[in-house]
Amino acid sequence: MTAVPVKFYQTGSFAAGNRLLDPELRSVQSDAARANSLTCGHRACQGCGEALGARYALDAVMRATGRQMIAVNSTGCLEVFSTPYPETSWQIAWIHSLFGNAPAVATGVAAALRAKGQTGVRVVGQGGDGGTVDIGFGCLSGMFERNDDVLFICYDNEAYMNTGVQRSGATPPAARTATTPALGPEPGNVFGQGKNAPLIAMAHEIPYVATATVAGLRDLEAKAERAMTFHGARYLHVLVPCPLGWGTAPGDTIRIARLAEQTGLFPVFEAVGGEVTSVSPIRRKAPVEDYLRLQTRYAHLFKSAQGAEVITRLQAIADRNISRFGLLPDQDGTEAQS
Amino acid sequence: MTAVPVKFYQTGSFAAGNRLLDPELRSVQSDAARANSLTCGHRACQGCGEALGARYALDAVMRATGRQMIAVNSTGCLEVFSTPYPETSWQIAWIHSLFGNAPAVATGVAAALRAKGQTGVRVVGQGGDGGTVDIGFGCLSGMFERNDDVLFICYDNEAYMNTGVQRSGATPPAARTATTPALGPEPGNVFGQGKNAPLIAMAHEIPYVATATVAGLRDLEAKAERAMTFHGARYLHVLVPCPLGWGTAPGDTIRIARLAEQTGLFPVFEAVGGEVTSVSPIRRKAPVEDYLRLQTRYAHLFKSAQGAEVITRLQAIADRNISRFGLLPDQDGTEAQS
Amino acid sequence: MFEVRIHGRGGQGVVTAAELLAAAAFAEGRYAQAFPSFGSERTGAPVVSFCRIDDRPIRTREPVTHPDALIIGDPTLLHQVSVFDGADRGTLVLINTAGEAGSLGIGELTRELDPPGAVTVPATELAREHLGRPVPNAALLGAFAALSGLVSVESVQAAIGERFPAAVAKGNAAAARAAYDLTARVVQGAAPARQAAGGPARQPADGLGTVAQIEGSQAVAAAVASCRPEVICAYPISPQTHIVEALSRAVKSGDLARCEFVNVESEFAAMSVAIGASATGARAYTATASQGLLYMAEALYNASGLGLPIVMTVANRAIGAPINIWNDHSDAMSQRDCGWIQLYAQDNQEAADLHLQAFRLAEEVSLPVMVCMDGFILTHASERVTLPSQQQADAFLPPYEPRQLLDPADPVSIGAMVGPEAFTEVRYLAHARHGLALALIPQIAAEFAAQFGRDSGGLVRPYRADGAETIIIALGSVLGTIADTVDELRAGGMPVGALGITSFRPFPLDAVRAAVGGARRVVVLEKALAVGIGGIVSANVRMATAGMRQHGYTVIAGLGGRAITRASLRDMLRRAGRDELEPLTFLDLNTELVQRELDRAAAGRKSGPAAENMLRDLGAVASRIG
Amino acid sequence: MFEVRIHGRGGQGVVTAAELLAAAAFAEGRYAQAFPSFGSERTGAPVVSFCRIDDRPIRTREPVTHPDALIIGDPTLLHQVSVFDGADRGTLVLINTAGEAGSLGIGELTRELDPPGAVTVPATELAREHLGRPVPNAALLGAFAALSGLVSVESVQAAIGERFPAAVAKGNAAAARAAYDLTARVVQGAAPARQAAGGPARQPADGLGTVAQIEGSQAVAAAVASCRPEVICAYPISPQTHIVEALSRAVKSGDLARCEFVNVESEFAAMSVAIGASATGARAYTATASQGLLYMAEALYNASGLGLPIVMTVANRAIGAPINIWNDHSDAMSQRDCGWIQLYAQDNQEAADLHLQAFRLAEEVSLPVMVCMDGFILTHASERVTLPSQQQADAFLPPYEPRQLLDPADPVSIGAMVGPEAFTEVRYLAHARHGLALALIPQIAAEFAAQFGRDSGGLVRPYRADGAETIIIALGSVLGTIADTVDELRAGGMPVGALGITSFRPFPLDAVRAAVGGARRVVVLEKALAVGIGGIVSANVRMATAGMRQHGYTVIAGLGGRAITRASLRDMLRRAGRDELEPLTFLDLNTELVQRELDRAAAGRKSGPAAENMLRDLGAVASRIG
Ligand SMILES: Cc1ncc(C[n+]2csc(CCOP(=O)(O)OP(=O)(O)O)c2C)c(N)n1
Ligand SMILES: Cc1ncc(C[n+]2csc(CCOP(=O)(O)OP(=O)(O)O)c2C)c(N)n1
Ligand code: SF4
Ligand code: SF4
Ligand SMILES: [Mg+2]
Ligand SMILES: [Mg+2]
Repeated sequence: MTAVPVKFYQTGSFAAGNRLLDPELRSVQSDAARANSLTCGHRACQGCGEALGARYALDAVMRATGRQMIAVNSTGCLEVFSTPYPETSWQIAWIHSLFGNAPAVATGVAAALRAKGQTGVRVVGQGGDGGTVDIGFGCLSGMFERNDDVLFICYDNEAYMNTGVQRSGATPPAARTATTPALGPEPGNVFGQGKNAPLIAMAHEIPYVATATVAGLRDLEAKAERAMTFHGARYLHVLVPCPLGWGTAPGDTIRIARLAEQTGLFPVFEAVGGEVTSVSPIRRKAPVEDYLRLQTRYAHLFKSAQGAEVITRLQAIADRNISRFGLLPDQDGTEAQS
Repeated sequence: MTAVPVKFYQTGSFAAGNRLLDPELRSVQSDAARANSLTCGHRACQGCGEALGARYALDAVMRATGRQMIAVNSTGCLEVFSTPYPETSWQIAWIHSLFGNAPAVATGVAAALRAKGQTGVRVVGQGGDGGTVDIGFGCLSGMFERNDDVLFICYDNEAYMNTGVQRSGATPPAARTATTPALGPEPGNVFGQGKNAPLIAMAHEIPYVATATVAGLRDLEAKAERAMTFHGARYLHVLVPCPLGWGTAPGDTIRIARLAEQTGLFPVFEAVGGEVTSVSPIRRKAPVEDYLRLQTRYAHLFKSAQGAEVITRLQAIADRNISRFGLLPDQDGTEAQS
Repeated sequence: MFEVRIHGRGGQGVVTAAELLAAAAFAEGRYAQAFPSFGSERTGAPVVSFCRIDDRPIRTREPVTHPDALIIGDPTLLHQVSVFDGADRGTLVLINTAGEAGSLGIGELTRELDPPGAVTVPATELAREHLGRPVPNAALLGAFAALSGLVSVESVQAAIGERFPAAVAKGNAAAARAAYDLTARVVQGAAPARQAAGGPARQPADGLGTVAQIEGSQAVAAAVASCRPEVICAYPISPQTHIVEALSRAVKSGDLARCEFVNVESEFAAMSVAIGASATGARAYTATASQGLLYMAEALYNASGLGLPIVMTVANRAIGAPINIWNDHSDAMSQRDCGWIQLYAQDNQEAADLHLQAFRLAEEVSLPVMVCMDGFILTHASERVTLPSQQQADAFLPPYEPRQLLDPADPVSIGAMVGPEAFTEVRYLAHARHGLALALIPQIAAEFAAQFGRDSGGLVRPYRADGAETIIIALGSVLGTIADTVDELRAGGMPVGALGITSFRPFPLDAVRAAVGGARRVVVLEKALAVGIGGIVSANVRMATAGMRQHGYTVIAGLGGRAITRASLRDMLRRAGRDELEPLTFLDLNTELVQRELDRAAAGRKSGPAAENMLRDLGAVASRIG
Repeated sequence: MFEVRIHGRGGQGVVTAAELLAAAAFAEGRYAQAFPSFGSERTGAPVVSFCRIDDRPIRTREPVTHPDALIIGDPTLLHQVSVFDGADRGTLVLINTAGEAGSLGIGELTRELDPPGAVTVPATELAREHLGRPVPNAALLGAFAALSGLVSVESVQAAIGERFPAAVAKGNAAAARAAYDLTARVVQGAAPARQAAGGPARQPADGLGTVAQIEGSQAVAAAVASCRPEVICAYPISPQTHIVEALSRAVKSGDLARCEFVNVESEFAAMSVAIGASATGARAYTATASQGLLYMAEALYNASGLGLPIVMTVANRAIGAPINIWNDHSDAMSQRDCGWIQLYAQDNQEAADLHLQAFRLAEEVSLPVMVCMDGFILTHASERVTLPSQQQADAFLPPYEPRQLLDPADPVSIGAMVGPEAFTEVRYLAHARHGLALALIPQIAAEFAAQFGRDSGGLVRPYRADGAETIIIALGSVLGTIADTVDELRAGGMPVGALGITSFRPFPLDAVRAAVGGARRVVVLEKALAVGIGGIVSANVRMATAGMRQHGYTVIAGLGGRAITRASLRDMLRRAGRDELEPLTFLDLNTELVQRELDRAAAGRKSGPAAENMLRDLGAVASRIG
């Protein structure tokens, strides 16, 4: 076994640094302690939902295109943990440019393919929620508007994980992050903020928008495949729990994702041309508390009297989703649309 | 009368340069030939819808706030024609920073006022369609998402006018601009592109979104005033015909705007919390052809056989708006929502 | 050289008039230069345009301050604008009026000038009659042909014919003829048409390509199109717009085939689209300026770091705040260290040619290249340019063969993180590639010269530098004005020369050192300012002249479009020659204006916005003069 | 100076261990420096941290390459990482294992080192027993106290007490004590606790403020908070995050009152929010680094052009592509001409202090100021910093009184277009304001020194420059390492000195000229590279030394986080002293690696992505070695 020289550079970066292991240490990465990891990402944390989601989504696209695809990645956990040089995790043509420009780079790839007549090759852009709904949103919206032939996949772990769990536009109310600490009169992220990227994508009236979670990997695959049957701009928003950022047990990732669905906090649906065409109904409705309690980012809610009130507000959000999307067809009488 | 020295610098900029007259020449600007101008903008072109719209919108906000307001302007015609130094047109505190950042600058103004406890002073951001729906969209969406206490007004003349009429994300299909010339198999701007900023704003679920045109100045004023009764992020999208860019007669500005409404091409409505609460019904429905024919940007449609087909497609867009927003309550049975 | 200044109002076709005059001269085998000042088409705004005509190539770029002829399209301007500025008794004056010259009250205005008297022509009336529209420019040119003999009326008519659709051309040509005849009678016989002294050919030697009197932007667009770009993306910003608009027409009309034109939502997106396209093996092009260049800064570093051979035109323009649309080099200079190659064009011929060379260079060293051309001064100036034929371009520029390619058949990952273990080496390698470019640039220029028969590009271009005690260094279009100034000073006995830097990145340390080695002093004229230290080019030149005991001067000039005149250059160089120049000099600075603002600032804390204060101050001053 | 290197795995608290050790030493009146290398908390990843302890201020910043002690938190690392690198027979070795030292097979690894033998302690077991969790760091420190006598176990326990909540602290303290006792028995009596040689006070002379052993980011956050900012906006990017996170806690908890913290959606928005806030009369602050600084470039020029006194921390980091999160100066240097004042901090005390001075300066001259501090090297290093009390800060920094204000009661328009008629003057004025700053910076530093009793800020800082034949110029934290190197070389008889530049914009031409005037050669050490020419600071220095006949060397070092060691500096300066240095030198360049990539590129067009090639190459090389 090779001993590697001591690395003398400083990082201290919360998460990015974590995964910058030397290639020679890959054996360590896949040693006994990691054997039960759910992910295939070479250097992702154990139980990383993003690694799981990306693998399934990309594999599905690969199958759907017969490997004729090019991927464009924004900066973030996925980008960092998937490219441990010299061996990258990607078996596909893949490029990372910047944090905020992946949709535009994807447009460029698509334009080049069109100019060259390589219409058989398809383009996927992907990024975290920060890269998608915040810094990349101008480029994303531009790509949508032009209806460029790109599928963009957002892996939503509800914060900037790669830099150590800061608030993004996708961070839910009350969640603690490094920039929305659980302090003061309104601990955690405030209510009344945040953007719903799938709804906004639909308002762009692009051909196809869908949401999914890693609790429904078949559903995720099916949607990634379905997306490739359309041309023009498409958007797939995947909820991917992050054990590090959410403070969940690595083994609980799928369970957490399922609870996000079953509480109604994360509605799973498909929309064509800006109209919802199908929703995944909730099989067994769970109270939001079940979901929140498993995550230390919400721990403060269970430590103060005021917390209960906050939980009620979060429940109201879930209930609104349920009625709005018809997630519980039997209960409120609204049929899920076909 | 003072003779000014010859200006020896080159511009040639299509439109920006146009209005960079010397202060000493202001008398010329307001000479007989201009007396019948509809606008109050010091150096706007004759018949400029943007100058008209901005004056009414801002005046209304001024009244609503008792002059306690600060305006933030993005780069564009309004910015250029309203600040002929040494005398600016603005009687209010006003700042221009960049083309793409007006919503964020407005956020900063609002944050400063909040920090200083000056809650009585209100903030308005404003820009053209390019500054709003294209380059400024990332900042706008961020401002919406944070629900900052800012009213943002977009003066939509459907292209980048200040730089000489290039296509923006608000340019309608088939319209000729300098970057969507009336050439080739699909002359003018292509179909299937463009973004509907008001709908996207609604998808952000901000407190108030409204559209207006300069054909309904009372309506515009009322909406600007109503916007000031809300706190948080608000969006007002005003259609402002541009004689230079659209190729219309300076005296036709209001007529054109009215036709945009009456054809259904530009639905006029209000939305609270993301839901449409009222629409301005069409009084006398006009065919899109009436609207198109007055504008040289659509002249190519009337010169080729293929043009008729394109007009049909544009009519379909108008009809879709009419039924979607219930703009003709009698005709299709849908009541305009109150 | 004959210099014409045309005054009028937006809507009168003043800019077009200058261009038509240039075209007429071009048709007669002369060199001509036409450019707008106040390029307005809004009805009523005062507009100025300029036209120079000569039998030799025209190098100076300054506005016409001492006109040989004045054409005044609207008599009401006479008392609003100092149209006679710089005119003297030799100046021909042509005024559009149906009235009498005597009734205009010119005498008062021109007392000191004592001109030989103005000639009038009812151009608007003639236009109404022959064209049906009150656009007087063609008639004015006809009259001017009679008055000056500078061009024949036939050439004017021919230029009109080339410019307008048939019907409009016919009316305009008739108006020109009528005005010509009328004026010939007034001045008792038209001035004899001047002879072209063996003017340049309108067809290149090899029979390929086209010689045209053409706007810089159009010339560049044609050159870019001849490079067969596959993806063009653009976001509008003055003064880049005409270039990409022309390319959008070429693509949309199908003239430029197998090319995608993408209208993006920002410059950040423009560069990002170019990155994606280039990495996918497409030849990618874009253009920008000023604020747009800044807004894509992060993507610029990315494109060079990834080694993608994108070519971009920068139509150089000032940077705000305060916003300013006019020319200087602040934009490109602000990105000089972003890893791109930067080439600066001296004139529109070079601007066009550099694009062909840029693609060659970029693709050979796998680095992006910026071709910098002065905004408005070049982009909006009409001059003689030889455009390559497609055949020539294809012979010079092989198809793009990428070093790295996103290809599903042979997948690679591009853009991974590099840690401390290799980052120094990656950067060194970028520098080494610039070193490669340093060697390649002269080779490519030589090859270009061999194929096209003209010199364009290269690293530096000395002008009468041999034996010069004073050498002035500059970049871009001002070099033409400098060359004329050098000639004047040399004629007066001052041993002065110039050095143009074409390749600013890579910076040709050795070539600069060699070129200025013999001089006693070096004056660097810069169109940008490093606030807080001064010169930018100067600091780079100092690296080249390390250890030399020369006097070095930095002259900041032309910021935000301030005209750089031969008079100012002459004066400045003379002072330099006496070593009386400050180490850091602002050419033609209005020191009183600055001092007043400094005083205001010193007087109290709440002095208000500085730029706006100065504008208000300037306005006040101007009205006080009168 | 005693240097400790701690190896472990993410989750073992390796970084915390170094900080606790530093805190313990601090408690005993010593100087200490702790910093992480591989700052990972992910379970399983190898992590290294460093701690230096001395009776004098610690200046060097290089990683611990020759440890006086090694603490190894996981014996399985022994055969995976070369933990004994740089150790010698004097090195104390402490290993966490329940087994026998003999069974670890260290002998083989350390044959050449011949250490006096390793001491083992079952730290994980002790932690489990006393803390209930297998986190061995406290126990390791207890054992280390016994083994080394560097700090007392009581100080370790006190540091633990300050760091953790009571329950956790108790368990850890007990584990430390148990490990101490156990080890004391093993080594037959704990090493006697070393005496602090009259260490520095823990309370400042005036009784105000606080002396703390604190992470650089926390120190800066505290200093910023003491300036009473009214609007803070931020977008996360390493290594800036800890600063704004700390400020977000201060605002959210209410500790920092009357302040809005805005989480924006991009850096472009961050600077734009700051612009709006500042123009509305709020004291505005933000922080960024690297890509973030580039993404706000357009807004940077705008803020300075509008004259808005925003203060921003730049946690200096490299720029991509390729993406690299580590330290160098490429980011701030890329924006050196954006009109902002740029101050560079040498250490965390200065980083903190400069923020108070920055607000003073910014608001007096109405210009924005960047305080540049080396990312990770400073931001993530724990050292002794004296923090101002609120009372002191208030005395030094008056409330913000804006020059221009968006105020409905007195409405002004800010940001109008300025044409050629005044643009030169506007830019000149900006330059003149920098000139004002040049005079103010030393004044403010002097006032600061008078009030706070310590030197921070100023224009330049010479170190043993008198009589130096060779002067090395640098910016930022490397100056500490340089100072130690200068001492060593001086001790060896080489007349060398150093010059730190604190104010890079405005650039202190006169001060630099005066400081290096007597030297025969100037070596400029730069943490950035101007691709295509070389040095950036060098070119500025050359403007200062115009006309001087010195040898000038540019040394590019530390790019993308490559460590700059005293050994390399020593060797480089010796070569410089013999004038054997290349004019442009890359410190510690892996020339073979570069050459192989150049060869690959030369071999054929489709050579693939260069950075990735080199990474692959490096990987291959590393595995070949073993
Ligand atoms: C312009 C710019 N700003 C900031 C960063 C720092 N940065 C890199 S990744 C990242 C967070 C990524 O968050 P997200 O997109 O949600 O992906 P995740 O890591 O959570 O999967 C940040 C802030 C950057 N690289 N570039
Ligand atoms: C970053 C940047 N890109 C481009 C420009 C050039 N520019 C200034 S105004 C303008 C067009 C404005 O269009 P719009 O926002 O629709 O306003 P309008 O002039 O049509 O009212 C453009 C392209 C700029 N100033 N800054
Ligand atoms: S921090 Fe979260 S998203 Fe990133 S690798 Fe770890 S688990 Fe995955
Ligand atoms: S170009 Fe259009 S928007 Fe601009 S001032 Fe003229 S009419 Fe108004
Ligand atoms: Mg995320
Ligand atoms: Mg517009």
